[in-house]
Amino acid sequence: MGELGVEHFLSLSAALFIIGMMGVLIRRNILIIFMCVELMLTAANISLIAFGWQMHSLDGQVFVLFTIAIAAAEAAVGLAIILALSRRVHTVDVAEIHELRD
Amino acid sequence: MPWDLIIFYMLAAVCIAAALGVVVATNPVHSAIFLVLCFFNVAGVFVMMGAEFLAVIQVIVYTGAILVLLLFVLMLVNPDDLPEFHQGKPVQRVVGGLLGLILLLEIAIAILNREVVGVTGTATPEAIAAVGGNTQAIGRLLFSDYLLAFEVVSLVLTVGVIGAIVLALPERLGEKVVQRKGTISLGHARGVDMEALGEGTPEGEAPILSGRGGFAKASGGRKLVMTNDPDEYTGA
Amino acid sequence: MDEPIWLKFIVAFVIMNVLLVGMAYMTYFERKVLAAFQDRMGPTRTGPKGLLQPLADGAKLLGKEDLIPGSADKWVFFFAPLVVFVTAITSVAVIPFGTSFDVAGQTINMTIADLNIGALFVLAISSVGVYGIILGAWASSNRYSLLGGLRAAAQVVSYEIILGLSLVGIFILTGSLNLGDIVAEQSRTLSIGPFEISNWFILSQPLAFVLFLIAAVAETNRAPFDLPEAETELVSGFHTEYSAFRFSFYFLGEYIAMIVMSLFASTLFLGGTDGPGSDSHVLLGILWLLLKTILFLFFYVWLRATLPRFRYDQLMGIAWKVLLPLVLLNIVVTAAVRLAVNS
Amino acid sequence: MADYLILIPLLPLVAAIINLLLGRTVTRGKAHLVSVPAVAGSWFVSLLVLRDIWNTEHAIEQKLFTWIPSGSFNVPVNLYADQLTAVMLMVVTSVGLLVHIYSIGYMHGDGAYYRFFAYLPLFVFSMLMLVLADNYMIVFFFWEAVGLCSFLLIGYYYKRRSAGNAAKKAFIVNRVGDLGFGLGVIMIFWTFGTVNFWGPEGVFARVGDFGQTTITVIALLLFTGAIGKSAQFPLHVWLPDAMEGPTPVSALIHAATMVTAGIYLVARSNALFQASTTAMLVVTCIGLFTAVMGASIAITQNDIKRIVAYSTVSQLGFMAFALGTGAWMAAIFHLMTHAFFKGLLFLGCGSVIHGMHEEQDIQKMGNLRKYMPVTFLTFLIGSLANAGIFPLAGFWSKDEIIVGAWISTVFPNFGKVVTVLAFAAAFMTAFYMFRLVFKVFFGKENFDTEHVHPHESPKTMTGPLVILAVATILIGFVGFPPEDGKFHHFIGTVFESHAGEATHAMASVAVHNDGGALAVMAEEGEHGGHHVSLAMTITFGVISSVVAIGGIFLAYLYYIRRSLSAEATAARFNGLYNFLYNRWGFDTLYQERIVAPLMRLAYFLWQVIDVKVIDGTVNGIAKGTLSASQTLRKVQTGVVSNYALAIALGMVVIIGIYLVGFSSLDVPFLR
Repeated sequence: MGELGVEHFLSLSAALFIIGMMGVLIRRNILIIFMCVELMLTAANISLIAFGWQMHSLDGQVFVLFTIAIAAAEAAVGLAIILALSRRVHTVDVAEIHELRD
Repeated sequence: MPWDLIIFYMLAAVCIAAALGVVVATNPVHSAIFLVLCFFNVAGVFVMMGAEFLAVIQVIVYTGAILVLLLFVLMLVNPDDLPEFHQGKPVQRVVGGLLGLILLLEIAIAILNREVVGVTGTATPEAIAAVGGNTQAIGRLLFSDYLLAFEVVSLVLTVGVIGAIVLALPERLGEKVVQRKGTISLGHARGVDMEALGEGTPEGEAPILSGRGGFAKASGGRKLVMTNDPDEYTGA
Repeated sequence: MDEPIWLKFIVAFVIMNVLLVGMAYMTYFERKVLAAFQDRMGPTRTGPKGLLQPLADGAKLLGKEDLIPGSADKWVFFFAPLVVFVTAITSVAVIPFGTSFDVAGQTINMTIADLNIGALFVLAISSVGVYGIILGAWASSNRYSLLGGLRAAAQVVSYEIILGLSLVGIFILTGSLNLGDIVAEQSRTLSIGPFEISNWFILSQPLAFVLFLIAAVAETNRAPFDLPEAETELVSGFHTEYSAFRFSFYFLGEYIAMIVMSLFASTLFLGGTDGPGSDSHVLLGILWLLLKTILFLFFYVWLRATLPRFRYDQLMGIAWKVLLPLVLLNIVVTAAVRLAVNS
Repeated sequence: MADYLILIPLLPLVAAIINLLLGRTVTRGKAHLVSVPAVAGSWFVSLLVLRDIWNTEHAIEQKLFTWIPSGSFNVPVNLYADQLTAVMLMVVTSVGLLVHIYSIGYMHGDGAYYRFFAYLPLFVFSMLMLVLADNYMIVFFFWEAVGLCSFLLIGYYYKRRSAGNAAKKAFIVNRVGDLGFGLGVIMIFWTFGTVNFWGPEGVFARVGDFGQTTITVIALLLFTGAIGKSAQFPLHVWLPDAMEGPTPVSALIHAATMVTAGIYLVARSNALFQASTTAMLVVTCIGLFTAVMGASIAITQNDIKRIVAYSTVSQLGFMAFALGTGAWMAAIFHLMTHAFFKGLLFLGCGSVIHGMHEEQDIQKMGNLRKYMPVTFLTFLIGSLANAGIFPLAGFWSKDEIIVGAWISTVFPNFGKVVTVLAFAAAFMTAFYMFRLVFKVFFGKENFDTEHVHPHESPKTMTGPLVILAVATILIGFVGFPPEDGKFHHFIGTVFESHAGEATHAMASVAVHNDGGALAVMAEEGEHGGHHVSLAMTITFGVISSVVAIGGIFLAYLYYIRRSLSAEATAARFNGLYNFLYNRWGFDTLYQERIVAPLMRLAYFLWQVIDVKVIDGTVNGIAKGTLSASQTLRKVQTGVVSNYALAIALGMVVIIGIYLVGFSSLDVPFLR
C-alpha cells in the first residue's frame, strides 16, 4: 500500500458496486432501489475514470460524461414512472407490483 | 504515508459508509442524504484522478438535479405507499448478502491478481496541461471523436424529458382529477397529522364540473358558479 | 501553488472572517437602505448611527431558546442549516481577489483555490445549497415548511439552468472556466478605432448579464422571487420551525449567498478586480471588487424595496418560457459571432 | 446494323403492356385499337427486313444489351435476322395481323375483351423474340414465354373447368419437353462454353469439334423441346385439348405459329442435327409416326376443331420428318404454307362455330354452304390446300416433302419406306378433310332449323378469311418451280452454309466406320442437299395428286353419294374404329399410367408426408413450446426483485467462470 494506484480506485468502485447491488436485491422500496442503481452506475464511472487515469486516456472520462447524461434521462423517466405508479396503484413496493405476471 | 493516499482513504471510507447508509437506512430521505454524501465524496475521488470537470458535473447533475428530483418524488409519494424496510423476506436479504459477498470475493481476486494492461494513451498530465486543462482536453475529444455520440446523447435526453412529462401528467385531459388528501407533508417518518383530517371528502373540495351551467355545492352552503362562458351571467 | 498549506489556511481564515463581518454589516446596510427607501431612519440606537446593531442581533439570536419540534427528524433538522451556511461560504474559495503579492518572503495567492473549473464550482456548490433548504423544510415536519422547501428546490433547480447557461457565452469568449482567466480576459483593453474601451463582459454580453442578474436573485431566494419564505402564504417558509442559533445559520447562509453572488457577478461581468490602478496595487484591485459588489448588493435591496412578489406559476413560467429561450439564443449568437470572428 | 429490328417485337409488347395496365379502365372495348395497329406496324417492319435481306446473303442484327454477364457465361440480348428468321417473321406477323383483325369480330362483346387483346400481342411479342434471338438462352426464355401465353389464352375462359384443365394440360405436357430443351441448353453451354448461335466462337461454327455422341445427345435434347412445343408423338396430347381456347387463338398459336416453334428450332439447329444421323433418324421416325397417327385419328373425330387440330398434329409430323430426312427447305416451305392454310381452316372453323351459335359437332351441321357462302368457299380452298390439290399451297410443299424423303441422302433406303407411309398419311388427310367439308357444308341440315339460324359472319371475320384464301392460292408459287423457286433461292443460303461443313464433319467421324455411302453423301452435301430431275418432280406430283383425289373421292362416296356407309364400315372395323376414335388410347394411357400414379403420389405426400410428418412436426413444436411456456411462465413471477436477483446471480456466475476457467490467474487459495 505504498503508492496511490489504480487498485485503490478499483477497490472503491467494487465496494460501491457490491453495496449498490445488495441494496437492489434487499430493499423493496422502488425509490431506494433507484438510488442503489445510481450507486452502481457511479461505481462503474469510477472504474472508467480509473482505467483512463492509469492508461493516460481521456476516453474513459468522455464515457462517464455520457453515462451521466443517460443517467439524467433515466432518472427523469424513472422518477416519472414511480410517480405514476404511486398515483395509480398506490404503492412503490416492488414486491406488490407484479402485474407483469398476469 | 503520502498525503494523497490519506485523502483517498478518507474519501473512500466516507463513501463506503455513506453507501452502506443508503442501503441500511430505514427512512428513504435518510437514504437520499447518504447518497448525496457518497456522491460528494465520489466527486472528490474524481478530482484525485484528474477529472475535475467530471467531478463538477457529478455534483451538478447527480446531486444538484437527479437527487433533488428524487427527493421531490419522495415527498410527493404518499407515505402509506412506502413499504417498511423490515417487512422484506429474510430469504431475500440472506441471498442478497450472500451474492454480494461472493461477488466481493471474486472481484477481490481479480483486482489483487491482475494488472491493467493496454495501450497507453496520449493524454498524459503534461499533454492535458498543454491544451489548457482537463476541461479543454475533454472538450476537444468530445467535439471531434465523439461528436456523433454527443448529438445522440442530446437526442436521448430530449426524448427522456418529453417522456417524463408525458408520464407525469396527472391524468389524461378530460378525466376527472381524483383528489387525494394530504399530498403534502409526506414521506416523513413520524408525520402523524394524517389522522387529524379524518375520513370522507374534506369540506371545500368541490367536484369540478365541465360545460355550461355547472353548479356545485361549496363549503358554507354558498353556490359556486363554474362556467366557461361569460354569457351565462348576462343571459337568463 | 508554491505557497505552504498553512499560509493557505491563514488566507482562507482571513477571507472567511471578513466575509462574516461583511455579512453582519450587510444586514445593517439593508436595514438602512430599506429605511431610506421607506423614508425612515433605520437602526439608530445601538452604537453610533446604530452601527452595533448587527452585534446586538447576533447576541439576541444566540440567547434565544433552541426549539425543536416534537415530530422533527432531529439529525436532519440539525445539519440542514449547516449545509446552507457551509455551501454559501465555500464558494468564496474560487473568487479571485487579485493576483499574488509577496509578504515576508512568502508569495500570497489571493485566490484560495485557483481551480480551472472555478465558475462551474460555484454553480455546483450553490446547487448543493438547495439540500439545506429542502431537508430543513422536510425535517421540520411542518406543512408550511415543506411547501416552502419544495418551492425553493424547484425554483433553485430551474433557475440554476439559466444561471449556468448565461455564463456559457463568457466561457466561449474566454475559452476557460477559470475565474482568474476570466478576469484577466476582461482586463484587456480593446481599441475600436479612436476609442479605447475595456473588455468587461457586461458590454459584450449584455443579455447574459441581465439574465444572470435575474437568475441570481431567484437563486438566492430574494425578493421578488422569495417564494420559499413568502410570509403571507407560508408563515416563514422553510425556516418556520427554526429559531435561535439554527435560524441564524439560514440567515447567515442567505446573506453570504447574496454576497457571493455579487462577488461572482462582479468577477464575471464587471471585470472583477479590474479598475484604474489595479495592475500596480493589489489592494486597489480588492477595493474595486468590493465597490462593484456593494453595487450589486444595493441592487438586491433596491429590488426588495420596489418590486412585489411574483406568483409561483409566473416564476416558473418566466424561467422556462422566457429566460431559457433567451439564454439559448445568447449562446447561439455568441458562438456564431465567435466562429465568424475567428475564421 | 439495322436499328429498326427492335421495333418488331417492341410494338406488340407496348400494346400488351398498355392493355394490361389500362385495359380495365381506359381501353376496355377499344382494346383492339391499340393492338391491331401495333401488330400491323410489326408486319410492316418485317416487310422492311425482308426487303433488306432479299438479295443479300448477309444477316442483319441489332445488339441490345447483355442480360447475364456472369464470368464466362454471357447472355447478350441481340436481335438477329437471317432468311429463316425473315420467313418466320412474315408468317408470324401476317397471320398474327389477320387473326387480330378477325378477333375484333369474333371476340366482340366478350367481357374481358381487353385481356384478350393484351395476351395476343404479348404472344406475338414472345414469338417474334423467339425467332429473332441469336442464342439458345434467349430462345429458351421466350420458348417459355410463348408457353405462358399459350397457357393464358387456352385458359382464357377460365370459368369453364375444361378450359382450365386444358390450359394446365398444355402447360404441364410442354414442361416435359421444356425440361429436355433446358437440359439441352445446359449441355450446349457445357460443351461449347457458349450459347450463341453465330460467330467463330458460336455453337454452329464449332459443331465439328466435338464427338458425335455429344452432338447426338444435344440434338435429341433439343428435339425433346420441339416434341413438346410442336405436339409430336408422344407429347401431342395437349394440342387437341388446347382448342378450348378461343378460335382465333387456335388459329394463331396452335396452328400457325407457336407449334411451329419446334420445327423452327430444329431447322435453326440444322448444323447440329446434320452432324448426327441418329438424331435425324429419331426426328424422322417420330415425325412420320405423328403424321400417320394424327391423320388416322382425325378420320373418326366429330368435333370440327378437334379434326382440324389432329390435322395440325399430322401436318407437323410431315414437317418433322421432312426435317429428319434433310429436306430442310421443304419443311420450312411447308411450315409457311401450312401456317396460311391451317390458319384459314381454323378461322373458317371459327366462322362456322360463330354462325352455328357455338355448335362444334359436325354431326349437327350440314348444307351450310347455303347459309355462309364466303366461309364455305374459303374453307374449301383451305381444305383443298391441306389435301394437297394442284395448284394450291399445300400441293407444292407436301409434294416437295415427299420427294425429299424419296431422294433423301440421309437414309437412302429408309427414305423409300417413309415415302410410302407419307402417301398413306396424305391419302388419309384428303379423306378426313373432305369428310369434314362434306358433312358440314353439303348434305341436308342436321340441326334444328326451327331454332338455329346459321348466318354469315361479319366483315372483320370474312375479310381475313378471304385474304388468307387468296394467300393460300398464291403462296405456293413462291416455291415454283419446285426445288428451284424464289423461296428456295432465298432460304437456301441458311442451310447451304452449314450443310457443307456439318456433313464434312460427320463424314470425317463416320469414315472410320463404313466410309463408302457416307462419303458419297458428303459429296452430295457439298452441293447443298439434293438435286431432283424434272421428271421425278412431275411423277411425284401426279402420284400425290392421284392419292389426294382418291381420298376426296372416297369421302365423296361415303358422305355425298352414300354408296358406302360410314356406319357400316365403323361397325365392321369396330376395334379399329374405337381405337382411332379414342385417339390411339394415348389420353387414357397417360391418364392411367402417369397422371393417376402421380395423383396417388401427390395424395400420399399430402396426407402422409405433409399432414402427418411436416404438419405434425410443426404443430408438435408449437405444442411443445406452448406446454413448455406454460411450465416456464411460473418462473416469471412479475416481481422485479426476482429478476434483479437472477441478473446478479448470472453476473456472479459468469465472473466466477471467467476467473476460474479462462485465466492463467494465480489464485492463492484455489491452487
